[in-house]
Order: sequence, then C-alpha cells, then structure tokens
Amino acid sequence: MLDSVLFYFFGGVAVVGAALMVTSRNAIHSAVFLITTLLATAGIFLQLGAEFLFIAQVILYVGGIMVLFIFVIMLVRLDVALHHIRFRMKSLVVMTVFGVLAAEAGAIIYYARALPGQGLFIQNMAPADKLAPNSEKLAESLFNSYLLPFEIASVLLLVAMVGAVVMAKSKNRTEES
Amino acid sequence: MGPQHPSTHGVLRVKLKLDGERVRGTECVIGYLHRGVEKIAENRSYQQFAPYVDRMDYVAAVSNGLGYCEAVEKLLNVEAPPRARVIRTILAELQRIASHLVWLGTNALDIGALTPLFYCMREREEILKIFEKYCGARLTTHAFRIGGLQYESYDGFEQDVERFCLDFEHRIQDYVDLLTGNSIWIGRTRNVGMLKAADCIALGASGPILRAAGVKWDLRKAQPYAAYEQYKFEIPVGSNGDTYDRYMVRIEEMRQSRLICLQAIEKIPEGPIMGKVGKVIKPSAGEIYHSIEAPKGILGYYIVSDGGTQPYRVRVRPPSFVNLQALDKMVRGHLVADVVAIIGTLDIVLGEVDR
Amino acid sequence: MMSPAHYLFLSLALFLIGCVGVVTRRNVIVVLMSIELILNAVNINLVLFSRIFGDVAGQVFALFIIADAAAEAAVGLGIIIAFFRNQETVLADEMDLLKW
Amino acid sequence: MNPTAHAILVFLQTWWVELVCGVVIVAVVPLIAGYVVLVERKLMADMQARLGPMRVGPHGLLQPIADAVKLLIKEDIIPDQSDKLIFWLAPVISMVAALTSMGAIAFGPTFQVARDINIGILFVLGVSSLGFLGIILGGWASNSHYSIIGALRSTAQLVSYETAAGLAIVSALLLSGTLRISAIVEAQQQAGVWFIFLAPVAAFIYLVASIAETNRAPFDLPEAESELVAGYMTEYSGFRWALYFLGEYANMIVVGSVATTLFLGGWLRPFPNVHWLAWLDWLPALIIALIGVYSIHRAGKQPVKVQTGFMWAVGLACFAVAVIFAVPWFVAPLKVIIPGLNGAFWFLLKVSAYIYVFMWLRFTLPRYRFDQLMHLGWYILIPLAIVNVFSVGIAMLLETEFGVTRWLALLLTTIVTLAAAILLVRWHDKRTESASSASLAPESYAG
Repeated sequence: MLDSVLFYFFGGVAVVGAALMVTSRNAIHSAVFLITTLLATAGIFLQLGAEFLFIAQVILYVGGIMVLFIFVIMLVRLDVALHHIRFRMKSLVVMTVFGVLAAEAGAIIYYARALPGQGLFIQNMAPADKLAPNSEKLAESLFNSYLLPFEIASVLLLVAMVGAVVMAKSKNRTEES
Repeated sequence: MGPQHPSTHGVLRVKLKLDGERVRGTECVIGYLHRGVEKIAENRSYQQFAPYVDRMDYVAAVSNGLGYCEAVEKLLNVEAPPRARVIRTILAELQRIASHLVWLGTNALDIGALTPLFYCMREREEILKIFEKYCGARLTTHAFRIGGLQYESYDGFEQDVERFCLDFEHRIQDYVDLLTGNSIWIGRTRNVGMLKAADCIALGASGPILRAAGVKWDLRKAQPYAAYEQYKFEIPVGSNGDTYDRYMVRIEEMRQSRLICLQAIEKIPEGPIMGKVGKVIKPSAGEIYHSIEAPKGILGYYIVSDGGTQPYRVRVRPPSFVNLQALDKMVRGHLVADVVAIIGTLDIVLGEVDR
Repeated sequence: MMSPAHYLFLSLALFLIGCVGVVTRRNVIVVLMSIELILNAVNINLVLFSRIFGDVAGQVFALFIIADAAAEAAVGLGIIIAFFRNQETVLADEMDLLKW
Repeated sequence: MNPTAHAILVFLQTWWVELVCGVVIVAVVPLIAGYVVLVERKLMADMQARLGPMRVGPHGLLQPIADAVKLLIKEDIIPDQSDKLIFWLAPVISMVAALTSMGAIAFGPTFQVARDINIGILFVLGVSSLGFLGIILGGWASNSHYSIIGALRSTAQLVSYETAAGLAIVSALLLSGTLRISAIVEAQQQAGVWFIFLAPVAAFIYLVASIAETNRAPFDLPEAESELVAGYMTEYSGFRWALYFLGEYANMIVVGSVATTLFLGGWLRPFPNVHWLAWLDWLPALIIALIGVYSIHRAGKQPVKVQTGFMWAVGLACFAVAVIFAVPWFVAPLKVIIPGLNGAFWFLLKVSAYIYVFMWLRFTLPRYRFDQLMHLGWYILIPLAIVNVFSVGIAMLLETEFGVTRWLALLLTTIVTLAAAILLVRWHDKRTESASSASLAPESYAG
C-alpha cells in the first residue's frame, strides 16, 4: 500500500513539475520546477531499488547540471531580454502538438496489445528484499564488464569541459586573465 | 561605498571606479563632518579655542592639545616649565598607544579577525582610566593649558603608568602572536596598498605611512618638542611600504612609546607646572608654524595673531587629511576587499579630515 | 503492487511534456531543460527494465546517460553564453545567422 | 538474552521508531541550533575577555528562545520587484537540505532515521550539497546587486570546496571499503584505531573543506560584514532569515557528524577494544551528573530569584538524564540499551568537539580575500586531495599485495603526501612571488 502511495506522489510531482516547467514565463521558475521534477524522478529510482542512481541523480543532475542552468540564467540576465516579446496564440499550438503526440502514443499502445508475446504487460518485478545490494553490484559491473564505456564517458566529459570553457570565455578579456 | 558604510572610519564616501572586481580609480567625497573649526577660532580667545582642538582628532585628543598649546607658547615665546613638559610627554605617549590600539582593533576587524578588537579595547580602557583620574575626561581631555598644565599629577600617577607599561609588554605579545605570524593575515596585507617612499614624500604623507616606506622621519627626533630630547628611543622603519609594514611599524611604535613612558616616570622633575603666562593672553602681532608628531602623522598649527586676544587665523595641517590623498594611488588595481583594508591602514579620523 | 505499466505511462507522460517543451518554447534555455527532461524519462524506463530483469546493466546505462546529459548541458550553455554575448538574444527563432 | 531484552530489541526495530526519530530530529534540531548559537556567542565572549549574553535567563540560557521569539515577531519585508515564489522558496530549500541529510546520520548504533541505507555517507553528502541551491536562489530572488554578488561568491566557494571534501571522503572510504555508516564504524572498531590516525591528511583536508562548505570562519567571505554587508541574506529578515541561519547551523552539525562517523569513529568510546578501560562506559552518566551538580551549585548565586528556580530545574534535569544513563547498568534486561545510550553520548561529544574547533577558528583567524580563497581551494586543496587518494590507494595495495602491515603502509604514504603538499605550497610561493607586479594585486599565497 505504501508503495503505491509513494509512486502516485512522486509521479504526480514529476508530471506537474514538468508541465509547469514547460509553461512558466520566467526562466528561473522553469529551472526550479525542473529541479522538483528531477527530485521526484530520483524518488522513483529509489522506489525501483536503484539507490546509487538516486544519489547520482541528486548529486549530478540537481547539484551539477541545474546549477549550471541557474548560473547561466542569472549571469546572463536572460529573463530581462525576454519580457518584451509575447507570442500570441501560444496555448493553441501547445495543445495541438501535445494532442498529436498523445494520439501517436495511444495508437502504439493499442496495436502493441495485438503483438505476440506478453506485449506491454510483462511479468512482474522481482520483490524488493531479494535484490542484491545495489551499489556494490552496480560498481562491480561498471568496472568489469563496462570498463571501456566508462573510460570513454570520462574522455567525453573532459572534452565537454574544455569546450564549454573555451566558448564561455569571452574574447575581449583574454589579455587580462 | 556610501558614507554609512560599516568599514569607513566615520563618514567618508569613496566613489570606486570598478572594472569587474578590480578598482580602477577612486574619488573621496568628504565634508560630512565639517564644523568650521578654523572659522570659529577667529572669534574665540586663545584659551577658549583649546577645547575645540580636542574635537578634531577625537581618537588622539591629547596630542592635538599639546600641538596647539606649544604653538601658542611659541607665539608668546614662553617656555613651559620642565615638570609640565615631562608630564605632557607621558600623556602624549599614552595617547599614541591608545590611538594605535584603536587602529589595530578596527583594522583587524575589517580584515576579519574578531578577537584583537576586544583585547585592544581592554588595554585602551586602562589608559583612559589614567586620563580620567588626571583630568576628569576620557576622550576629549583638554588636559593642557597654554603655558603648562592646569592640574598637578594626582598621587599614584607614576604607579598607575608604571603598572600599565609593565603589563602592556606581554599584551603586545598577545597581538603579535595572534596576527604577525598568521599566514592569512600576511596573505591579506603583504603587497597590499604599496606606497613607495618617493610617492609618500610627493603626496606629503607622514607618520607611520612615511616610515613604513623606509623614510626615517619623526618630528620627535627631528625637531624635539616637549621633553623628547631627554629620552632614548628608536624610530621603527619599514621596507617596502605595504600594509604589513605599516602594521609592523605601528606595533613597534607602541613598544617605543612604552619605553619612553617608563623612562619618563623614573624622574619627574619638581617645580611649578604653569609658566609665566598672564590671565589674558595677548601675543604680539605675528605668525608662527609649529608641528608635532601626532599618532597619525605630522600635526601642524599655523597661527596668525593681530595683537588682539583672539587669533586672526588658525590653520591646522591634519595628518589624516593629507594621508587620505594617498588612498587613490594605493588602491589602484586592488580588489574591493583590499580597499577596506587599505582605508584601515591609513588610520584616518574623519573629524580631523573635515575639521 | 505497482505493475510496470504504471512506470511506463509515467515516463511516457514526461517524455511527451519534454517534446512539447522542445517544440513550442522559444527560449533556448528552456529547450535545453526540456531535453534534460526527455533524458530523465528515458532513465526511468531503463531503471524499470533493469529492475524487471534483475540485471544491473540498465542502471549502468542510465548512469552513462546522466554523464552525457552533463556534458551536453555544459557545451550547450557554453554556446548560449557565447551567442548571447554577441547577439543579445536568446530566442530560438532569432538565431538565424550561421556566422556573425 | 532473556525474553524481555529481546522484546525491547524488537520494540526498537519496529517501523514507526524511525518515524519518531525523524520527528525528533525536525523538532529538536532548531532548538539545538539555537543553543549552538548561544554557545558560540558565549565562547566568543569568553575568548575576548567579556561575558556574552547574560541578561535573558541565568547566564543567558534562555537567550535562544528570546532570539526565536524576536525573529518570529519581527515583520519580514519582501523587496518589491523580487521574485515572490523563489524568495519564499530559497530559505526553505536550504533548511530542508540540511534536515534531510541529517536523516541518514547515525547518532548512535540504534538511533538512525533512514535505517542503515546502503549509500549512507553518499546520501548525506549529496543532499547537503543541495543546500547551496537555496543560497543562489535567495541571492537571485532579492535582486539587490549586493546579494547577487554574495550569492555567486558563496556558490563558487561551495562548489569548489565540495570537490575537495568529496575526494577527502573517498580516501577515508577506501579504508572502510563500504558506504554504509554502521559498517564504517565497525571497520574502525576492528581496526582498533580511528581513521583520523590512519588517514590524517584526508581528515585535515576534510576539516578545511567542511569549514569552507558551511561558509564559516576564515572562509565566511560571502557575508563578510565589511564589504557585502550580509551577502545573500541582506534582504531577508525575521523568520526567513532565521531559516537560513538554522540551515547554516544544521549544516554545521551535519558536516560535524559526517567527520565524526568517518574519521573519529562514530559512536565508539575512545578506546573501544581496550578492555581494562571498560570503566569509560561509566563516563557518560558521571559527566552529566557533574553538570547537574555544577548548575545547582551556581543556582545559589543567581541575582534574581526566578533564575535560581531555573538553575535548580536544569540541575534536576541533568540528574534525571544521568539516572537514565545509569539505570541499565543495574537492571539486567535493560543491559541491551547501554551501547545505544553510550553510543549516542560519545557521538554527540565528538560532534560538539568538532564544532568547537569550527568556532575556535572563527574567533582567531582573519578572513581570506575571495581570490585567495579560490586559489587555496583549486591550486592547493584539490591537488592535495587527489594525491592523498592515490597514496591511500597505494597503501591499501601495499597491504594486500606485499603484506606490509596496514598502519606502516599508511605511515609511509602519509609522509609521501605531506612531502607532495610542501612541494605544492613552495611551488606556489615561487609562482606568486615572480608573478607579483607592483600595480596589479598579486595572487598572494596562503596556507
């Protein structure tokens, strides 16, 4: 019983946060709503038994990436540049796009039922207490079977860091730095 | 940084031209504390003007009074009796220690160290108690009269001063242990607010700022007044004129003043405390300029008398006003955090700057 | 008990909202945020299936997605800052110059 | 183990015990933070030859309550064009982050809200790192340029010192091998010695990084009174400001308890395995009884009659707690609670010692300038932390591969790390001396 209560709570917060994020006027507001959505998804990871991912999500996503977003929004005074432009029939376009996508997803689910095999409703999840301690298994597989992708990911991060620094550093202050 | 900014000593407004965090230039807006002391002097008699002098540099009131009284005595070419001159020297040196203590406390607070302020204030209390016992007032003492002293030194004066000086030795050691070796303190003060000797002389800066830049110039040695020529003491001199050197110079000066007091109280000559000065002071027409070594720097009095009982013109050369000009040169290129530290080391008192 | 279908519908909903955000919003920052949201929806699915099959590969992959999202956000924001400094605008439809 | 002891144990493991612990934490922490503030002001006063708050209650004991009431009553002003939602949300975030990260901390072998989750320390670190979101949003929402600068500075400082703290924790975790808090403390018990002696450099780095992380002592530049008035807190007043303030102190307690768990052997009494020191288990009851005696002794000297009554009450309360600690020794079935009680006492004693070091540094050291602060963080602390992780790794390798005894290996590697540290600092001295030109303020070295 507790399980479903938690799921509906986290799920609800995630969906509402996402919706508010997409529709809110002010950039900082949408950033804050995205943070709530990310924390809610982290809660869902916890519910699915992925503890390490829960803490990775909290530290990396909310602690790392969202700080980048907030810094950029604050530093570059974006919301000031925004207020004077209005897009008139905004809500109409949003509704149509959402409708089209939802119809598409509904069609897929409907036809999937007729496919052979279990279709969408696969067998149930392994019960919670039987699961092995999550972070140990994750670490063990991360460093044994997935060592190469791990190294590639670190190189990717390095390249991204260098790229971001080069781009963000403005041209005119090079002589003083 | 507005007039009521927490770290400018008194009401000084500094317009900073910033490039990001770096200071490109400054412009000091002063005059908030201007009371027109020099204009008032023109319709006050010589004795009546003496208390005004204490209100200028309220942190070192005794040395202001000493400067003014000696200037008028020079105008009257009257000599204060030896006993008066020795007591004047002791009180002036105690006031120098008190003024440096106020500087050390507030400057350390600006840079972040919370405790030195209270240690310094505790010592200063002792000195103010001695002043209170001597002349009834703690801050604006009006302790001296033209021609000598008003009050005889209370019995137990020597013992009080001696107790303070002996106790003060390991007090200074407390501050030195707390700050001098402290790498954060060195980090915040070394190479900050550099002012080379040539710039000092060009800007007319005087006192610890000049001596920190390496110039060995102290009026107590150069033009001895009161009873300074009888005592042996050195003049501390810094090397490259940054905030750290000014700190070391002032700490050393406190030690020297303590030595002077100890030497002075051994033998206070007997005799009258008031020179041959009539009730009404009417100096002959003429003008003189007399300067003494106040804690902040060279404090000069230029008095013009037209033969009447009231001075025709009294011009005061306050050390803080002149030292403040050096602020712009010292602050250029530093960060905002340093501006606060540099204003602190200049040891300016706005009462003196604005008069 | 929570059957997998609930989690699938949840990630589908987040995915749709993310797509709507990407398509309709004019502010590039919010577009970037919506992409983060889409990546998150994908993560939920991955973790769900890793839980169903008891194999931890799904979670490892989700970890890599987070790393990639970080790299992508850093570079994306770098581009936005450089662009904003030159063109003083951050709206998607005003970014029509290839070289400025 | 007789049935009643077993019943008590089962009673302690039921699910709603965690709920109670959670409620206790949320209710008690603001009170504890209030009294930590009082202790800080008293200590500061004592070190500065003055008395500190004496007026409210005997020896200022009621001062925190007076502060809390004042803050509640004070009218809180919201700057006009500020962002209402975020202005309200920011202090809440910083408080929530600090309190949730307390959930995973084990205050004693039994008293832990999140029952021993697998990623113990990481949870605490991750959630407390959310705290600075509150700071940056708070600075942004009160749109005065002073608070924005303060917010940006404090966030930059937190982010950079968090990496250093993370690396320091990694080297400690190498020794313990697991993230689970109770397992870490067990590891220290088996090793028979606290990790602070095995990895001293890591402990030192964590101390410095945690001071910077809670914006205190020499690193409290963001709200440096002299320049930025009060940093990101300038526009806040009344209860909102109190939230920020409690958030900071709760954060300090969190950082203290992480350090205690990792480096000072969580709830182990000073010499856990040394049997002839067993009488140490009696110490908690004795110390609290002593405090009781002292407060009653002081009760007589209170000027105001009501304060005498209050001091008597404090004395009796201390005696009651001492009795609670002493009873399990005599009543056989209750023997099972002893480790829990003593553990909590030792844990809180160590955390308060850690916080005392924080306060002590705050009173003596002047403040770093911002660029020196970042300089110390990036150029000296983080490389040193990386070198330390390597050295502890090598030590572990030495121990497993070549059978060198553990503490000998760690001794060697610590010496290597210290040599690297000295080299690092000296390299920086040369670089700053040469680069320092008269006009531009040079990067003066620090540390």
